[in-house]
Amino acid sequence: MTSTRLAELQRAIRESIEAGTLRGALCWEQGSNAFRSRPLVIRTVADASAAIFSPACSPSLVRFLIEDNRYPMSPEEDRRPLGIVLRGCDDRGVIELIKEHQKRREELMIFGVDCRGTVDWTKVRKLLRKGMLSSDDLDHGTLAWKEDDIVLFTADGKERVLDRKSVLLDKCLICEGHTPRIFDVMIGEEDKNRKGMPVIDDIESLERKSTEERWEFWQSEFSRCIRCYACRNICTYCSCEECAIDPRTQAISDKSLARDKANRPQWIGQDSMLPSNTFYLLTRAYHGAGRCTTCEECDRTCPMGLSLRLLNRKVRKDVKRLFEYEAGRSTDDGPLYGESREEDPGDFIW
Amino acid sequence: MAQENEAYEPKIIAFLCNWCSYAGADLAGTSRTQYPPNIRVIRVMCSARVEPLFVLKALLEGADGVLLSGCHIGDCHYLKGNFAARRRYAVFVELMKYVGIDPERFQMSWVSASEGAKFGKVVADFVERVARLGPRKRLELSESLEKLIEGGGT
Amino acid sequence: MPENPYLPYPAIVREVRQETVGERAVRTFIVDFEDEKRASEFRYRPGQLAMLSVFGKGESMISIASSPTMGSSLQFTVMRVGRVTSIMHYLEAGERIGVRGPYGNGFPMDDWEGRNLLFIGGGIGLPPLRSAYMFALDNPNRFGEITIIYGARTSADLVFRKELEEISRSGKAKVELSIDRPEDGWNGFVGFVPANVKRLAPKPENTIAVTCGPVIMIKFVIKELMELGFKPDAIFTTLENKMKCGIGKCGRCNIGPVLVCKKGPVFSYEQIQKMPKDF
Amino acid sequence: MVSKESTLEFLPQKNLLGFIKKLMELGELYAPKAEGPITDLRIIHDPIDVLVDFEQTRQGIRAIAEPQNEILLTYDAKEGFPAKETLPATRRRIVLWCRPCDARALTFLDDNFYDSPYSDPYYARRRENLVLIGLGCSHPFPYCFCGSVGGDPFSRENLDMLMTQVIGGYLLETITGKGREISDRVKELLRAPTADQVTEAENIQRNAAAKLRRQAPDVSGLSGKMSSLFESPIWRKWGEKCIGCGICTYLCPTCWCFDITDIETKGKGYRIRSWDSCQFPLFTLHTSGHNPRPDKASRLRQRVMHKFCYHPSNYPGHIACVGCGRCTELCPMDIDLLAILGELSEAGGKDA
Repeated sequence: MTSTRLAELQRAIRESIEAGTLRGALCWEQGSNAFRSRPLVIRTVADASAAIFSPACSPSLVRFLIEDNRYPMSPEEDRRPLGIVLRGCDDRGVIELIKEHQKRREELMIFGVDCRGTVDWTKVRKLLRKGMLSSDDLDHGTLAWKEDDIVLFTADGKERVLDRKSVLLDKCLICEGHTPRIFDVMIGEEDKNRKGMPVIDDIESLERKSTEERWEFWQSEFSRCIRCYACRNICTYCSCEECAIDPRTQAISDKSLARDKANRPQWIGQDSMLPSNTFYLLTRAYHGAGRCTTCEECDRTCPMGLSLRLLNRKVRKDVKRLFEYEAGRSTDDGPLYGESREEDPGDFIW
Repeated sequence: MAQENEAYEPKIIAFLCNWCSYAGADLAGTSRTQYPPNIRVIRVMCSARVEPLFVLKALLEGADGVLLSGCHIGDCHYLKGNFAARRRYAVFVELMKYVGIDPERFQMSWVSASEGAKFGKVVADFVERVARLGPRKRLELSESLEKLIEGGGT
Repeated sequence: MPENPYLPYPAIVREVRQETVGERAVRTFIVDFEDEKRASEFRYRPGQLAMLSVFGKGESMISIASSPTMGSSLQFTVMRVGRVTSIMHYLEAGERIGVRGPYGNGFPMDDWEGRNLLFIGGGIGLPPLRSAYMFALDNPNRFGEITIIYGARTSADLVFRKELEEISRSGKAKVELSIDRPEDGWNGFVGFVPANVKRLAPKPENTIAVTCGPVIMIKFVIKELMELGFKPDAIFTTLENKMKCGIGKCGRCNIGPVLVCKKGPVFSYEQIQKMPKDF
Repeated sequence: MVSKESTLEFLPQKNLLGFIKKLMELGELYAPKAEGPITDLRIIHDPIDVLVDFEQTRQGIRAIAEPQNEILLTYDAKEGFPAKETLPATRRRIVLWCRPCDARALTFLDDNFYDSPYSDPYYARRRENLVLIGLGCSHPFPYCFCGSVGGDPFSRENLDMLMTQVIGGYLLETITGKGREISDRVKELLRAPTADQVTEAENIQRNAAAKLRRQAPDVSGLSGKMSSLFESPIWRKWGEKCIGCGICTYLCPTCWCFDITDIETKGKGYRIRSWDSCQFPLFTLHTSGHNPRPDKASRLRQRVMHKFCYHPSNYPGHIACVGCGRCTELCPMDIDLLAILGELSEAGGKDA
């Protein structure tokens, strides 16, 4: 986003805050180095000046709509809408949340922005190790877009265009639309030739493998999981208070009786052994059928490098192929299991 | 391989929907249709009540196979129950194949209250198929726990 | 080979006394260790806790309701509130339960030598106090006047009621019972425990006040006591943080730098004032 | 500095594979190994798997000394007692090329697990049979700040041997008796170091700390002031960015919190100890429903205060952070520990 666009975004947020139409706004602020950013809750005019939007803005803000339901960012009686800056790939997550009544559309004020791809820190760290980036770039550089190029402005004022493939998140390389389809305020022009829903064909190579080979692959992936629940806690659709696959969250509301606590089945323990991990990750994957919009935050955040995106993209591909249904397509869609068609597949049923 | 299978009697968990398949199983019993005794029946009110979570839990606890049987499409006592089950397990079966966790150890079927014979055939065929797979299972918790003890931890 | 502190020892449930009924029923379990050596090694002070273990459900830290002067059996008064306690309520005499401990610092009875003792309990908060006042009653010459102020939601929720009435009749201690809302047939005080303390206005001279019960009750009881002139170092209470291992390892029960299962759960109000508000 | 009483030997590059094979015979060998896209300390079955030039291992030595799944005892699901204790085997576990900060972290785990009156037998058995062969950090990683929390890229604390990579091989310094047991058994692979190699190693060790990109504020002064910052708005500001996952605590080498639960399957019961995190919402939930730490701010405060204020007040001088930087680098929302500490010391500075 060029500096004028950033100023435009900051002004739009500042005006809404000054006019008192928002109880707060979600944006990004610069993070621990030039290539990282962190969410920023803007409540005052001063906060707005810290807001940024650049290729460093990788974390998705949509999760914080669920966090707001659980840990409100403003007092209960403050009914004003909550502002949120949305990139092209974020609108699907918001549509899903609206479909599931986690948030109503009028509770949100959406600032649409034109995003041309955000960085993946794991890839940037590899460049650092190979010496293609220096720690000075990390400390004093700044990132920006120039059309579709990712440009690093170094401390001594030079500009370097970085290769998209070696810095951007995988999802950004197959981006289906720079700007969100739903917004209240659009900063910059709308991306007219949006390709609609994300392309999902990069899992062919795994599908072609034999069942044995696939289990070998997934067994090594699942055995690395340390059950830190980051993939669930960052997920833009996972909003259950009592999570079936997290034994700690069973029967915890102060209304739950001793009987509930004692008799609630414990599906899996808190161990991180392969069977329990497989149970956890498979259940998470199919709970995403018709709900997961492949924002791939789980894949970005997994500290043990599990390729969760391959699981979610498989489920999304099947749901589209089998039922012509896509999560995050529109708020008029009903839930996946609420609808049915004559030609729903049943060949696997005796 | 055959000798080992003789000793190996697979345990199958069968979720039967109360209105059709459970009645079908009853009919199979009363009309003395022969089918192997390996299934342990759990009666549920609708095939949609059975979440894939239950199937995974059965496999985790060491079941050799899981059968889910409900009413034919259109017969569902709750009208749409088996539609939802059909969609849910279409996704789940694909996922099991994709990950390679014993997809053959799960079988779904529609058995109406009058299809005693079909119920017998479904069970017999499923048990025979599972028996051929042998006892080695991928999703069993007790195996990992036991390994943890002998190996003195990781 | 040093003892493994995580190992529960089997104990036989001798007797189960139904204290109260209902959803949040309370039962007292009188247990004896199965092997004698273990029983003799298990020496505890009033106010200490033990970790009760029900295999398959887990463990729960319960204060020992009996005083060491009441024989070798241990008494645990347990309200049915959670996973482990619910299963405990199915236990009958003759069955086994795991016990390990004793844990926690317990009441500093020696420091209270010669002082009047004022026990203020609320609902299920009485059992930890019971181990202390039974100890004091069994050592009459070591302590001064003993007063017990105890209240609960309804008269049916009062635990150890017969025993308290006996103590009151014996004159060994002054007992003041109360219930939150009026009931017919109840001629004692009606109202919350802090209000009862205000009404009775116990004198702070040479008196130690010990209070246990719901967190809100403790807060207001302490306020009343301070207004009556009690010094913070003469007010004691127990902080019921979640305790998992009971031996100061699992990092769960801390309030600031203090581990409740090791340095507590008994604290003077003076100590609590210095602690961060994290309980 | 390279102290004199510990002996110095040189391991030529060509003998490295032989050295690893020997270690595999002397005990269960853990070393940096590629695990999918990440690097982690894992059991080595084939010497080739050991990485020579590797980025920071994703987990510290906690995963070996206090494993995530530890079975405490087993019992019969129907009968209950007698319970059978399952203490870990007492065989020697060698960790090759752990980083000095990860080794230093064991000091704080030892504080906890050996603290009187109870010492933890499971941890003790693993800890006493652990041999740590460290590899000094000639080039610290982007998020390291060990220099400003009492550590050093070449600290020898808790290490049995320390290796420094020099031209042509590694300078190998044996520090403890346990280390001596190993170096004696690999004598034939080692050479006497030349003077140049020793000076080269000394230069590398002296200059390493200067390469640390990040600095923590003066933390020793901070731990005294922090208790007054308990109600500071800093916690809410940063807590709001947190999603309450367990990454920062599960990857932190100085974290040790755990949970004890029972698992029953196929008629047999297992009481296991598994990791837990103060960042999880229900870590301190009482059965009554009351939760002393109901929001993310109080949990973030607990994590930071424990390491920089509570632990040092229980064990003087022990700031329970070794500056490995994992909690900041791996946090999906980039919650920066050093930024928090900076704001705390400024806030503390003003009203202290």
